[in-house]
Amino acid sequence: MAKREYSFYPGCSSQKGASSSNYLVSVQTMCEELDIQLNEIPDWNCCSASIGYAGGGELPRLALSARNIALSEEHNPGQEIVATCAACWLATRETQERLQHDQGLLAETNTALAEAGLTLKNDAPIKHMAEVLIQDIGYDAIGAKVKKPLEGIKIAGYVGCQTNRPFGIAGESYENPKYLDKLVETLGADSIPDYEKKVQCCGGALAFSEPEKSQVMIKGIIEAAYDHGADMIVTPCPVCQMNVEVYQDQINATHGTKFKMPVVYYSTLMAVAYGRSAKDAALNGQVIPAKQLEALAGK
Amino acid sequence: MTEVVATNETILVVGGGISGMTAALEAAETGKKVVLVEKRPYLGGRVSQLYKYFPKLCHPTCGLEINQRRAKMNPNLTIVTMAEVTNIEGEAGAYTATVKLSPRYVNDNCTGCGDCARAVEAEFDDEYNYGMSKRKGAYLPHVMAHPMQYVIDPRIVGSDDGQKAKAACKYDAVDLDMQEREIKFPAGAVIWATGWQPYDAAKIQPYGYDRFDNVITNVEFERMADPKGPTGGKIVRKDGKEAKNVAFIQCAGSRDRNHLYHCSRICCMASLKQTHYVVDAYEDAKVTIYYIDIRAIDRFEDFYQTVKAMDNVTFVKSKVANVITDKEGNPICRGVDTEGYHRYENTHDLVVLATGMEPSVAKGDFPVDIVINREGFIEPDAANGGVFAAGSASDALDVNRAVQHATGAALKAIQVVNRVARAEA
Amino acid sequence: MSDMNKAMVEKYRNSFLSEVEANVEEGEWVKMCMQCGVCAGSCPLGDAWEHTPQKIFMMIRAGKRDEVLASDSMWMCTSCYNCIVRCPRELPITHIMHGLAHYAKRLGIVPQGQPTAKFAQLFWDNLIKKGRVNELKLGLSLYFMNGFGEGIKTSLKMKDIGLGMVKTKRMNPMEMLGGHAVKDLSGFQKVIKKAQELEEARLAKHGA
Amino acid sequence: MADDKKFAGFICTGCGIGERLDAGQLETTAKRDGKMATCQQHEMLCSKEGVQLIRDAIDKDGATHVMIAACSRRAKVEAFSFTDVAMSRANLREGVIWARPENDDNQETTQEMADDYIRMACAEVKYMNKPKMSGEQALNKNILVVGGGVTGMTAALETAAAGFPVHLVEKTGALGGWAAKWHKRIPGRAAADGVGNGTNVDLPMPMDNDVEQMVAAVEASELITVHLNSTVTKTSGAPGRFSVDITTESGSTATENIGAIVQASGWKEFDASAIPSLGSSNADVVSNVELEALAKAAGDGPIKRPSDGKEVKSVVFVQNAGQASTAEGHLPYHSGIGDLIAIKQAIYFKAQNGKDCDTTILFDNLRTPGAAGEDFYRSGQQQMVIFSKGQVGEVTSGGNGATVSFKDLILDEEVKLEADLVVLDLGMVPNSGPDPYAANESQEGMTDEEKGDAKAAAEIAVPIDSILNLDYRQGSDLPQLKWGFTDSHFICFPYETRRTGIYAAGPVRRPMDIKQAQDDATGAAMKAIQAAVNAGQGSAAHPRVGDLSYPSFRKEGCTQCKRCTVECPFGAINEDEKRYPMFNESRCRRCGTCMGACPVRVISFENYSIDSVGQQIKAVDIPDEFSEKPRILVMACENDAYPALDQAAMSGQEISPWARIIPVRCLGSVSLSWVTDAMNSGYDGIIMMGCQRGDDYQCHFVRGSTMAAERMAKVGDTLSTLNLEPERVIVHEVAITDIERAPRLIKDMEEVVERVGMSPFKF
Repeated sequence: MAKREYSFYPGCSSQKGASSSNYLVSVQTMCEELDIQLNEIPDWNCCSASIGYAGGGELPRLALSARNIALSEEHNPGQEIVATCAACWLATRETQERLQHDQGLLAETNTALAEAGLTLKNDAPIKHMAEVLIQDIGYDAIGAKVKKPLEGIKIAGYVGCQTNRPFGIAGESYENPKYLDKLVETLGADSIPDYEKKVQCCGGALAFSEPEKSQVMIKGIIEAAYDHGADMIVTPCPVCQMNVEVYQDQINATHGTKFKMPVVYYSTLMAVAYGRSAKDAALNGQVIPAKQLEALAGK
Repeated sequence: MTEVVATNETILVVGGGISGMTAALEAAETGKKVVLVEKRPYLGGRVSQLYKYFPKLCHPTCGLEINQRRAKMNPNLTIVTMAEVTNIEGEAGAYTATVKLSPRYVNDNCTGCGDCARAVEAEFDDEYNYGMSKRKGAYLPHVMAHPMQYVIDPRIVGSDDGQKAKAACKYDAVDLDMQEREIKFPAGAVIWATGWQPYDAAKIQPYGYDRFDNVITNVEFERMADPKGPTGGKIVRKDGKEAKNVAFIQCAGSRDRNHLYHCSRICCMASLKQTHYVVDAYEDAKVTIYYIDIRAIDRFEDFYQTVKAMDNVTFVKSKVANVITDKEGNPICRGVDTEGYHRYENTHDLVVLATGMEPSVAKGDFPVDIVINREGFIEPDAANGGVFAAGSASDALDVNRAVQHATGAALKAIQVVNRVARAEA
Repeated sequence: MSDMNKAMVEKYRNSFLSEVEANVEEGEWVKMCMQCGVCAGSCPLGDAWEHTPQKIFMMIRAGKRDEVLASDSMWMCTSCYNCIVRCPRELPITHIMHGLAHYAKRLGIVPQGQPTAKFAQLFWDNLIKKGRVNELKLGLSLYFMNGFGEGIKTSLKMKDIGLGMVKTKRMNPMEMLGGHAVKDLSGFQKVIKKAQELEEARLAKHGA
Repeated sequence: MADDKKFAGFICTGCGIGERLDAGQLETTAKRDGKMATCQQHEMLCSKEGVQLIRDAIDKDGATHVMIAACSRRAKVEAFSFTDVAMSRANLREGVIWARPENDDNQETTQEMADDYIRMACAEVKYMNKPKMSGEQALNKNILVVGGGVTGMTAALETAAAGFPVHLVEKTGALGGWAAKWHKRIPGRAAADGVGNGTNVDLPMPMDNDVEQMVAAVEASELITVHLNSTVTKTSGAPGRFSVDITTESGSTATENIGAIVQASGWKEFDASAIPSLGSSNADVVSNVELEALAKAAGDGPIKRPSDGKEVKSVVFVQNAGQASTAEGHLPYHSGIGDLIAIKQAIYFKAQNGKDCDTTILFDNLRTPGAAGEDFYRSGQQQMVIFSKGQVGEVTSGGNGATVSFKDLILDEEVKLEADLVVLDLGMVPNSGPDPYAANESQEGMTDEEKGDAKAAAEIAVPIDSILNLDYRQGSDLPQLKWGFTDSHFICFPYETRRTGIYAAGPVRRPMDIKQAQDDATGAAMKAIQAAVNAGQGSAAHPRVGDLSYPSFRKEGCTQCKRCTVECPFGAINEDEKRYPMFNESRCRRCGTCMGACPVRVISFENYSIDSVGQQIKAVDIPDEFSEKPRILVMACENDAYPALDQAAMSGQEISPWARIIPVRCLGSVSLSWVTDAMNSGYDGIIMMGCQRGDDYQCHFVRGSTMAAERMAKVGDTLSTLNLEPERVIVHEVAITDIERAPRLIKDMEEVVERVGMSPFKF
């Protein structure tokens, strides 16, 4: 298989010492195994993650993502842009589409970008890493690399919001996407196809400002996973991962629950299934350890 | 198989549902030669699958019986079933139609005695009941089917069952060697009456039709109410529980840019009608209708008022956001009543999706040049030449409007063939 | 009342709908709502909304300007996009909610102490400073946004979470000292500034 | 002439008939009891050879009367189509072997059933004749269209396009009707293929009014004769030979021979004075019709309000004014198009008075159905028209013009909205003539005193002008189904009226807009042309197209009781100057209600008569009182009850072995004499199965089923005089879907007989 190259937009949370730095580690491991080369967009900036709206108007927010696309087009020409973070992917793709449909806004955006000597062509395809896996690599190729099937592990596929809406993965429904389940099965684990909270919002955007409200939603997500006998939850979104994982103690304190549900990235699962070390799989990044995966990785 | 004898004064009617039958019969009863081409093995289309009509709550098969009798008696009318028009070439007054005939594997010798069906063992989903029951591999599509001839399912043709069917027939009516064939014949004018199909409810993901047993469509519910239907007329769920608390979700697919742009017109009235089924079946029935606008157009208004006045019927102005189920499989409708903002999570026994009407022929699949709108319905246009839409191929229409429209279409076609006749005279 | 707010009231005396159409991101969609309520029912945080999106659209048409703009409701949006994908009229509801929030912010009529309004502003300020978000600073500034006393309480409450994150190297206390930034920071800031100016100019033209 | 008759019987032994029944005995029965000159068996009578056997008997042996004993008369119709002879069919398959269990215990009764059906079919055919044309026919291609609005003009143009001449009669001095007054039209089409969703996409907008072009086309047509300032002052005759007096305002009358008629008499605006709370006395409260005039007067400039000529800056549309309401004096129905009109008119304001003109539509349920409707709603929204779900309380004067008080149902609050102008969505009232049956129906159940009051009230009331001035025994105009709409079966057969050859079209039939009216007019023109063609051939109109028989009567027996002329559901029968009935063949639908009405049994059809049924009843072999084999006569409507019984047998249901079922054209054709004859000849029970009657009648002949029920209500007296229990005779409403119920009803009668005992009248 020839090496695949993508222009990579890691996003703020993937940076070293940031909340999903573990995501990046496992993604890098996964890409090594799948012969994917990620060329980071030089000097990328924050996308404002659909929360910058109080301070930033429409055009400034569009300009953020436009700058990233323009940088990619300049430095990684001809390469599809790939993001691992749902919010990054969404903001970038949304910007691209809005500017494709509104020539006036596009002109203004380019005027702004010119201040930094940039021009936006706006035609580089923008993908989520999940699309790369499903559409470019395919389940068969993903499965072929499995060295340690995740046998006996029951995993709830939690897709969340922004990886799923409004764009989602081609061929999947907004209400009942199945690709995480398929991936889980491909890696040899047991999926929970009728996990009813797979697209429930975790309230990530309001986790800081309205913690009580978002934690009620998180509680439902974890509870349903337990109801289905899940050993862990897998997600493609760094906001979801963090939100669902790290507040469990608080939720336990508030609601009297006894949650201790590991929440992992698909890339973590893949790194383990591909026989890589716990470190390569970033299992040390779990606030709630995924013990079954640790055991498997340690074998 | 029926021989098609046609000239440029012949009217070709495509589709044998209520609109096509009406157009064909009105023209034939005015002395015109008509060829009626129907894709199914029988006439009547969707109407034959309805239990009652709104607003009279009378039975569609009553009118169907009259129309079928008209068809049986009329020497001007040639009916070709299991046939699809694949191409129409030419111009008004001089068309050539190409028609693909699918094998019925049963010839005109069939007396309708049913020996073949008794001999055959294989069973398949019954299309007539939208797959809610099974039928044999040799079958009469329904008890009023016209032509009253059995059909052999192609899936048993090469099997023992096929041989059993053949052996059982005393009249040499089973012909397993029948092949698909193509015929071409002339026509002066074409009436396009291919009608509609229920919108694929599985595409309306928030309602979980593909996930929940107790979310069904209005066309399925209609079969359920019919004593000839899969439940013998009982309003029950798949698990056998009586469905006394029934929700109707209007605009399931209609008025929705995710699905059908148009309002399907009939679904409000259909749900009001089906409310009667529930209320008539159970004394302690409870019906909830979730709607955006109730469109009981003009003369149907009092039908709405009657249902509205029922104590056990609730109208909620709300497009249901989504349906979930509880552990017993009871569907729960979630949403907001927009009249005054009331959030609800209502548990029902059964949810009926008032699915809309989608044109039967997909936009790109017309075998003839024709002007269509964005919904895929045929627009009247001079560019259509001698091709005229009838009934629901032209818009989402209820039966009376479809019949009205089809009657007009018959005259449009007659105008063309009369011009041909005058030119040839 | 801010000057801008006064000017807008004056200009769009009769039609709040027109005001929204001209000044709010994706505001031109508001007129297309057919009041089905699917957005209201689909919102995961629905209970928290005093006015649901669909009701806000009706209020806009009914000219309830102050009630809408001073409302807490649109700040409840979690950007989950449920409403957008289900809306039968394709209204970009999430964006309209963001747009209304932003417009209210510009006009200076956000409810006192609205936490998301504060957080969203902090987030923006944070990212503009370095071009990338500094999660730690963002978090801390957030905890202290309601004053020092509240901040300490919140910090203590969040202490365990912070510890967990630090332990797993998903939070770096050293970030306080600097942290990640774009290299062409001045270029970045110029782009954003220009974008702000262009938008101001456009709206001023509408607003004139 | 009896001497010319030659009877031939045929018995099919296929489909199990030969195995289940003794065909030899059936043949004997046909010859001995049925008096068939010949009787042949065939193992598959519907096959080519079988049919040829019959054909040969007719062509070579000169058979004139053919009895076919095989499957139901509903099956193999095309095969057994011998239009040149009289034919009857004995139903041995669905009617006997499929309806009875196959075992030895039942063999005897099953064979008896079959023998009886053979006897009955033989008796029936014996009293039938092949219908011959009366000779009074000639093709008259002239079509009369009454009403020169869009509907009438369309009907005229479409008729002419098919090559049929038209007389178009218009009451006023100009063609065009209401539509000529409209500023613009509802577009009536959906967005074009390829148009997407959006806030500024190419959606249909109000269309230019093209009525002038229509008028020009009508005037240019060589086949259309326009009669302006004219009304129809007399219509006599029948389809194919209507004689119509067209009288001008000045009093001159032309008489035209007409084949068939389209009545396109249109509609009237609902009288707003019935809804005073909506401010109808305020000059700045106008109807949607009045607004068209204001908009038209404004040209493309700003619309001004009536009171002071001020340019309108705010307008409120109050939908459903006095419509869809059960309140006294309101319309129980709805125009159905009022919301489309309001959108159209709101767009006038946006286009002519400026984008900032406030336009609010207060609706209850927005009725914009179909593809075109929903796109026009979007179109209005794109133009910034405000739609509010509101319940209007009242419209008061004050403020700038008028104030509308309403409850905003979404925001759940009471609102007062001031506007320069208020537009009321008023309903459309059909412009029908007087309903011939209105007096009868409203007086049902009244005391004499009340009837007197009603009569007095009727005398004071302004009489409604007749549209057609029919010279018919049963009144001057088309009967009305509901609320003034002049149709009779508006779901399955929307054009059917109760006057053959006269078809209503446009808003007189149901409220509709221009596009629908044009479609509707085209359909009505189709029916009129068809009626003219069929009348020219002596063939009946729907639903018995192709039936060449017609009612005839023996004048010498007639007592001039007038029951036939009164009870005919289609007003087909007039009275001549000597007060004998005049049947008007081409007005007749061949239902036989007249035959059922006639107390002296003088009315008959060639192929359906007192004898053709009465002799079947008599042909049944009645076992003696002690045999414990009762006989139950079932007379079943051939369209619904009979097919239900057929389908019951096809679905494996049993039918009582005691039943002898006779299909009748309509329960209305059932003569009381058949019932008394049956009782006298020893039947133990009689069941009549007809269609639902009443407001939502399902009887295809409209009143047939009702008439039968009324007549049979009196049969109890007759039974009492015979000392028979009244429950031996019963009338049931049976639908075609009553597959399970219909056999059960016969079973119920078995139980009745068991309870009250066998008839003492067995000989």
